[in-house]
Amino acid sequence: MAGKKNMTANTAVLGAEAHSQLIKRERKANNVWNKLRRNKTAMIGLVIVVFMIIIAIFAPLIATHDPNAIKPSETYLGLGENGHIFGTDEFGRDLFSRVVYGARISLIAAIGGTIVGAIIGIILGLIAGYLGGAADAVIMRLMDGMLAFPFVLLAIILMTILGSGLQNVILAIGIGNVPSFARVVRGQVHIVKNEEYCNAGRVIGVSNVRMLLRHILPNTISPIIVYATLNVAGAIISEATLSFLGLGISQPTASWGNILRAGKDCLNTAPHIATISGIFILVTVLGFNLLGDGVRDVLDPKMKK
Amino acid sequence: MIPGNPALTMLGPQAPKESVEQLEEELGLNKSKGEQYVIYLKQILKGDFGRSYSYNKTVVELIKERIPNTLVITLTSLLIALVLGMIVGIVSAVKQYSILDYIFMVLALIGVSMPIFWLGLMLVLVFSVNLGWLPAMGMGSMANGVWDVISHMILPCFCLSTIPMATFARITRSSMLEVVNNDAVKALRARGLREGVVIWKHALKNALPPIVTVLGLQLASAFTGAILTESIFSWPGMGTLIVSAIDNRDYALIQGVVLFTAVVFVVINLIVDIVYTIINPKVSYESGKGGN
Amino acid sequence: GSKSDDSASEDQSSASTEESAGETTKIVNKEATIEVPDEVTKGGELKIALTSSPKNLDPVKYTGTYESQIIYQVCDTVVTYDKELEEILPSLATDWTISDDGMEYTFTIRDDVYFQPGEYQDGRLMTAEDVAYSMNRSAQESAMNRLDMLDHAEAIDATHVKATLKAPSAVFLTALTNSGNAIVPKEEVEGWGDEFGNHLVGTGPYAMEKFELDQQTVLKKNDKYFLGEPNLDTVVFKVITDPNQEVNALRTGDIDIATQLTGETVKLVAEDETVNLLQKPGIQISYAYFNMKEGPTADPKVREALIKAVDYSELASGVFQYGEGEEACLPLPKVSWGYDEAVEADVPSYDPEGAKALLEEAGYGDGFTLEMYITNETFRQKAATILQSYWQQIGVTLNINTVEWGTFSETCSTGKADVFAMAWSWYPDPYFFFDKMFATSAIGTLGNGQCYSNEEVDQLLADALVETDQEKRAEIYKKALKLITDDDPGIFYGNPMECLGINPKVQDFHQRSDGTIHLFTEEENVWVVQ
Amino acid sequence: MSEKKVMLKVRNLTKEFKIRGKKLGEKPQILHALTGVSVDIYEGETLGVIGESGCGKSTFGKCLVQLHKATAGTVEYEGKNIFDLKNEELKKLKSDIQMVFQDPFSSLDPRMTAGKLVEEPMIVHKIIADKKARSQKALELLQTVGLDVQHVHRYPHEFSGGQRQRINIARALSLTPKLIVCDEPVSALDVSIQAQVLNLFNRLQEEYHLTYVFISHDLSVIKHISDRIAIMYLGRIVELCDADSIYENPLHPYTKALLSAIPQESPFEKKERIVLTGEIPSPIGDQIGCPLAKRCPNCTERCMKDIPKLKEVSKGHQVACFLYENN
Amino acid sequence: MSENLLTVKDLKTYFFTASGVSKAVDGVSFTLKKGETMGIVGESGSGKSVTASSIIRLLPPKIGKIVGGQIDFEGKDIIQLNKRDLLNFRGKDIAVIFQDPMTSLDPVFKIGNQMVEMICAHQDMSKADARKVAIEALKKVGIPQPEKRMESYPYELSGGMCQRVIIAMAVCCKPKMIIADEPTTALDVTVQAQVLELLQELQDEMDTSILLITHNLGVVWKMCDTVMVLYAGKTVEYADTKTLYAKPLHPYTWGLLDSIPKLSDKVKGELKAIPGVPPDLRLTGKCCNFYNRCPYAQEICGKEVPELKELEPGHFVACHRQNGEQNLVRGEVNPNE
Ligand SMILES: Nc1ncnc2c1ncn2[C@@H]1O[C@H](COP(=O)(O)OP(=O)(O)OP(=O)(O)O)[C@@H](O)[C@H]1O
Ligand SMILES: Nc1ncnc2c1ncn2[C@@H]1O[C@H](COP(=O)(O)OP(=O)(O)OP(=O)(O)O)[C@@H](O)[C@H]1O
Ligand SMILES: [Mg+2]
Ligand SMILES: [Mg+2]
Repeated sequence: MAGKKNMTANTAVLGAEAHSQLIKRERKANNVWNKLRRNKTAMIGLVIVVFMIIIAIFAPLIATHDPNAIKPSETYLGLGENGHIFGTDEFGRDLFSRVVYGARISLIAAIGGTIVGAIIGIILGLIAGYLGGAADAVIMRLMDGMLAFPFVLLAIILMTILGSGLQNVILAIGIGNVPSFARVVRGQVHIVKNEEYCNAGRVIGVSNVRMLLRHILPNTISPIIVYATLNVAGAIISEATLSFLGLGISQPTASWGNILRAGKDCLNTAPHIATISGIFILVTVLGFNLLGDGVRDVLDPKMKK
Repeated sequence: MIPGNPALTMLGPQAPKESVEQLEEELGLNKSKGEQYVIYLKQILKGDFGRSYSYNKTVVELIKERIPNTLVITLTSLLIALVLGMIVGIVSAVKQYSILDYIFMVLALIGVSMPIFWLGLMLVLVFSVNLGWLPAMGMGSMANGVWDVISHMILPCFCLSTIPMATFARITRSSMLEVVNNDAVKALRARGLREGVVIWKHALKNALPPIVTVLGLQLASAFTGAILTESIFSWPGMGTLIVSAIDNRDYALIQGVVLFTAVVFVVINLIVDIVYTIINPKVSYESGKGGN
Repeated sequence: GSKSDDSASEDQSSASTEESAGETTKIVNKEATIEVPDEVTKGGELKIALTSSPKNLDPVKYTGTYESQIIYQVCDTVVTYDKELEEILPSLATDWTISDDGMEYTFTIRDDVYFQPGEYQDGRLMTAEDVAYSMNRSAQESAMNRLDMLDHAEAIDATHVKATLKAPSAVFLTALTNSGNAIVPKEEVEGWGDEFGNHLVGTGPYAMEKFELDQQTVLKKNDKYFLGEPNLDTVVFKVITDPNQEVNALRTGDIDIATQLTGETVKLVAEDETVNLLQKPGIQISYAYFNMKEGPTADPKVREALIKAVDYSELASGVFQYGEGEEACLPLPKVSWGYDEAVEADVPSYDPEGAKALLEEAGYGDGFTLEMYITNETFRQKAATILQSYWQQIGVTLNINTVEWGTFSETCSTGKADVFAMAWSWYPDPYFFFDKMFATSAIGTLGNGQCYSNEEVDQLLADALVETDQEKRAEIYKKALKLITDDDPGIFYGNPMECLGINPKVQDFHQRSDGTIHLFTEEENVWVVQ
Repeated sequence: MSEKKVMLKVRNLTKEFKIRGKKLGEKPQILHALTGVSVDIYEGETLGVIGESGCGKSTFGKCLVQLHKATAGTVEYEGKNIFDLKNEELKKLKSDIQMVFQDPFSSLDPRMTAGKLVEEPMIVHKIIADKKARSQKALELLQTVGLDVQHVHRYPHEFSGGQRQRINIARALSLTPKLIVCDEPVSALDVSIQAQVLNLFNRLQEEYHLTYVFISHDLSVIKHISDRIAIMYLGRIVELCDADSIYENPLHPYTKALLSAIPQESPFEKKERIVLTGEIPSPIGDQIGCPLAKRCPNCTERCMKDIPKLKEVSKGHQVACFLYENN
Repeated sequence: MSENLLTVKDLKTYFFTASGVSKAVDGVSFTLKKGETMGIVGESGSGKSVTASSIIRLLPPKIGKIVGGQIDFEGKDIIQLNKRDLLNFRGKDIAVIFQDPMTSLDPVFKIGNQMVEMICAHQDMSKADARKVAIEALKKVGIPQPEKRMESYPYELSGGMCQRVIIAMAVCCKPKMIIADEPTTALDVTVQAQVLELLQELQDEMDTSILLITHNLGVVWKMCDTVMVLYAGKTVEYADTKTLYAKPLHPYTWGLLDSIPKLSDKVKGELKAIPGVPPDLRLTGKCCNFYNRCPYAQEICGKEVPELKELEPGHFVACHRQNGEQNLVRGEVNPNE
């Protein structure tokens, strides 16, 4: 009974094996990915998003037609007509194939644009909120100034500076999103930075960067996630706006936003064009939001089932 | 700054060369960009925002004319969006992962991903063309009674409020989730306060900061974000103005509007900051990394 | 619908406005009719939708067609086109003589015309002085140089004005019909200064009452109009920029006339039981230009090949899906008197194989890439996309750059685009097409942004301008047309229609192929069934 | 004592807070949380701090670790005022001075597990580079404060109050600092764990020659751990002396009252409590006279006007009271 | 001093975490009479606070659940109460003073507002009156300038002040019972004495019962009529205070009493502590929870869970070695060691 004191009551009885298994289980349970896997919402969202990404990646295999092949004799076919699953558009192009190919541009624009905007915005927001004072004032006034530029104007200016192209679409959408992310983050930082656990970190001598990334950011992440996932819809539409203004992808390359926009001009003749692209956007947005909700929950230690 | 020659843009396709040159001179475009800018700055400092050559009015006059129109719909729709969005968000948070939560979520997401033009046209088709209940466009006038004004506002406000409403709902939900189960709220419950008071007063106030941020953002973007709605409903607001200014490369107007909105944002955001300190007294804007 | 006399008649009690499906006449698809009283019912309001906002109504400063719609109602011009745009009719001038050298025009001005009362005058008589003043003003200040051929004008006496040109110009009278050359009172112009554009005063049938930018312009009838009493009490021009909404407004009765219908809205109006669609081939051509100076398209063979690769009729039907335009092939609208059907044969016919061969010949067997610029309108995009797919078949890659108007006009007018698509419309006189689009002197403007330059053509155009006889001029223009067509400067695929949606209660309204609206002229006095 | 090396030289440390007015625009009032505190903290000693709640103990502690910027006064560490330190020196200072927070609930980042929390200081100061070794060390630290493997992967909200406080202690110990400001580190612990922790503190002090500033309400705990004890009252130190002598020979009236209020340790003792009556003074607004004046049984006229200074009355025994001024 | 106010029988509250069921409270039984004070002492983490939360049914939603036992308050079964009744029950019947004062106040409302709100929720009173009551209560707990402090936000108060505010708030509504979870840990002894007196006053006046959770055995002695000792979620000993101090029976209680630092001790002396760590709460229920730390443990202790037995009238103990046959005596040397 000599070693008894070093064990807990139950290890003494159940054996250390059971206990260490339990701890392993606990560690596993705390693993973000495992938590995510157990989160139904997140999984539904993930399935949707992955599904869309697969569509985008394997577009050439999935598409039934050449998405850009024009057939003037077969414009505005309805769903399923003449072998066109989703019908055809104003040029007789196969809508299904266009939607499938469109996933590429739209997803890249949505994800890329949001990420770029979020990263820059978060960095600026963190800095402004954390440093406060003059830095805060300067950064935020700058953001206010940027917000004051209507997106169209910003896009045109960026277009002249950057030229068109997919990277620049991402960049433009991203830059357009920066101010709002910065604002959301900064507001939260102002609140979190005075929490006692941040003080505790300061006493330890946590560097500013670490403080921001390890303590403040995780505790402000919730609204960021919500804002980012909501932003996906906006980014998809923004891509269309950009290409409409000539920045970004040009005809005939399909994107959901473009299809939607084209569908606007034939809402009565061929409502399915706007509807189908709209549904794809909606489902994607739904997917991202479900995933976001799940991630939010997973990152919140209190939301554990 | 922006590509496109204003003189050319303004005069249209049929413009002869001489006219373009003549107008360029009139607009001072033949001077170098730097020179133009200096001139503009000098004017601004004098309080002169210049004259919009496309609208043939002073910029100040134009903005003054449009602001009330924009305010009336943006504020109304934001108010509706805020109230409904918060209610939805709170209910979803309290009943997290219930059927109601999912329904609200899908509705909210339809709200954000629904193209405004589509929504606007559908609303008009249903309520104006088919049912004939509401006017399809334009702004009512007080001369025709209050109802005229209100009825003209219903559809544009509806359109304008979908995206903010969804945003408010989602942000409120997430923010509420952070607080509904924290210790302070638990303590409130322990004091036997009604759940309604706990949620709608205490938890909500704790959850308010991100909502206020978003409100500020939406308020700001409403100024220029109403572009689509305004054009659909022929609403003569700032949105129409800025679009037209950009289309016409009306530099004075663009600069004026941007400057003006920037000032408005700064003011809005300063107010947001003040509101922050009111709802969360711990917030400080002092420089220095937190602490007291 | 039935028509009624121009003459004024007593106001009738409101007639029933029951709708019934009528037989088809010139109106497309079907005709919505209402019971129309025999007598003209006076009074009432006519609401017309404009798709863009009129901004500056000063005749010498306006730039868009939207402004001219209003100026035409508020002001009069010295002379005017008839409703079919075939003949120039007297208006403020009853009569005119032209000196033999074609340099001097002497107008006899009416003596019973009064200006509408305004801030700086109270409705005084219009005199020859005013005519001369307005002409000179336009010649010197017009933003669009609408009267650039005029050297000066002077009032000889109270009712006569002599206009002296810089050089003989056959289009002087045509230019005078332009609303930009409308007659305005000097006091108002000078009194208002820059603001005149917001407080337009003229001699026209309707006087400006309210001008709300981006919203509406309200006109009230001018009781002292020299042609008689206008039938309508009020005319409102509403700004509705969204085409779908324009139709919706027409259907709900928020407006009576929807102008500039395009795309699907044409179909919507055509199908609606309660409103009518009016269509007329416009004085307009839609085209895609090739850059004649730089890039692969500077090579005539390449241009020919590009044209050969395109099936015009398919292109036209692809662009004008709702019958809002017709197929065309020459750089002049068919309604123009300079048009020559014989030249149509000179346009290379659809032959993709031949096109490839031509490219091979030109040394572009492996294809090449063209940058095309278009504005962001649906029908331009349609055209571009279709061209893209045609040219792809002969190995030519077309990059479509959709840009908004500001960028477009700058890029294209400076000859930076390989290909660009747009439309051109003006008066039926070929001068307004050829001299603006193909004259060497027009290089640098958007009209000749392709940098077309052909000495022979320049000479012909110069000749035509001096010649006053229309027959002879037509001959010259036909020659020029052939020369231009042989140079393959572009693909002139379409002749858009002027499409109007109109409520059947609007009576005595005549659609014009230039899209202008006139509510009260010698030929018509629009009224609304009450 | 005098041969002992002074580690922190606190001079005239003052901290004022601005309190916002009730209405907008109302002039903010000044709250004197800490007024003119001067004390030397010797290397290797434990300075116990006791005093009425709200008297500025935590504020004092927080000033020492630079969480509050002092309104006036200096704290000298190795000859330099800590408020003037920058960069490297500052970082060094931060690893040398640690704090255990009074409030175990809010001083732990809710999104970090106990293990991570304890590891963090080591990461920040790059003490143990190896990941495995570091988490092993963290576990050891947790074990020394009576937690176990099972707790390593839990989040703060899953712990009881006492357990959280133990995480806090483990965290402070992880850097083996030179000075630890312990703000009621054991108040939430049951006596058994408290005993363990106090033993641990003592052991560490012996081993590493640590210095503690130990804030507590529990006089027996304070006595148990401290070498010297400072009694604070309303932002000032009113008495400062060796641990033993304070219990044997309390001088200041407040100290006397304090000692008499200790609940009996066992049912077999009986004690008379000195009850302080009268208006409780507030730190808000201007401070006139001895803060205890209105509640002091020995109050004189002078007490109402002047503020007594901390003066040495016998060797190592300082007191701020006019009663002992003349002797 | 006779009526039973609160009877808790074999209460079981588990936390359903991802890694298993944590039996935070696993068999707690006691009775609290009207006007009496009961103390709960025990190892930190032994389930004291969870017991308190269970009584007012405020466990973390979805995770924490009462899985067994009874809580009987004046004949009402608390576990069965519906939402409406719970509202009247909380705050009005039972007021709780939570362990952590800083987070028990809503950080964004002034403390005055919070107090007034609480008073108005349970008492028919105008705001102005409620304000007066609140100020009075603050004065009673020894907060200087209570009128001014009403306008303070929680973060502007020191830990002890927060705690006093909460105590004041709990006292305001004159509840039938107060659960005080370490109410005086953040208070200095003078204030502590004051607060405890306040509680006693209230008790005398209103016949209030108090459930006092504390680590301070001195406070227990001063305040409590009965004491319950918790260990790893279980009641291990339960008796009236005098008995417990005079004749504690459970080895854990002995350890606890031995660990108290005494003023009479010499400075920096080694304190006695119970060696070892408490069990993982997910694995309890197979043996005596104190088995590994108990110097008197025998084979049976590692095999069976000891039952709570009433050894003497009113003195309950859960220990195999105290089953009435060959009872251990405190301080006896373990024959096995
Ligand atoms: N939300 C939770 N999830 C999982 N376990 C929890 C949770 N809350 C508490 N526990 C566990 O329940 C046990 C009992 O906690 P409780 O707070 O009742 O302890 P306590 O007796 O009050 O201790 P202390 O004296 O330290 O406050 C602890 O071991 C703790 O780890
Ligand atoms: N951030 C702050 N803003 C305003 N006042 C404050 C702040 N922090 C503390 N105070 C005030 O300063 C005084 C001293 O507070 P401090 O926390 O140092 O007390 P304490 O001695 O630690 O008390 P306790 O023993 O109750 O924790 C109190 O009156 C308190 O209200
Ligand atoms: Mg404190
Ligand atoms: Mg507890």
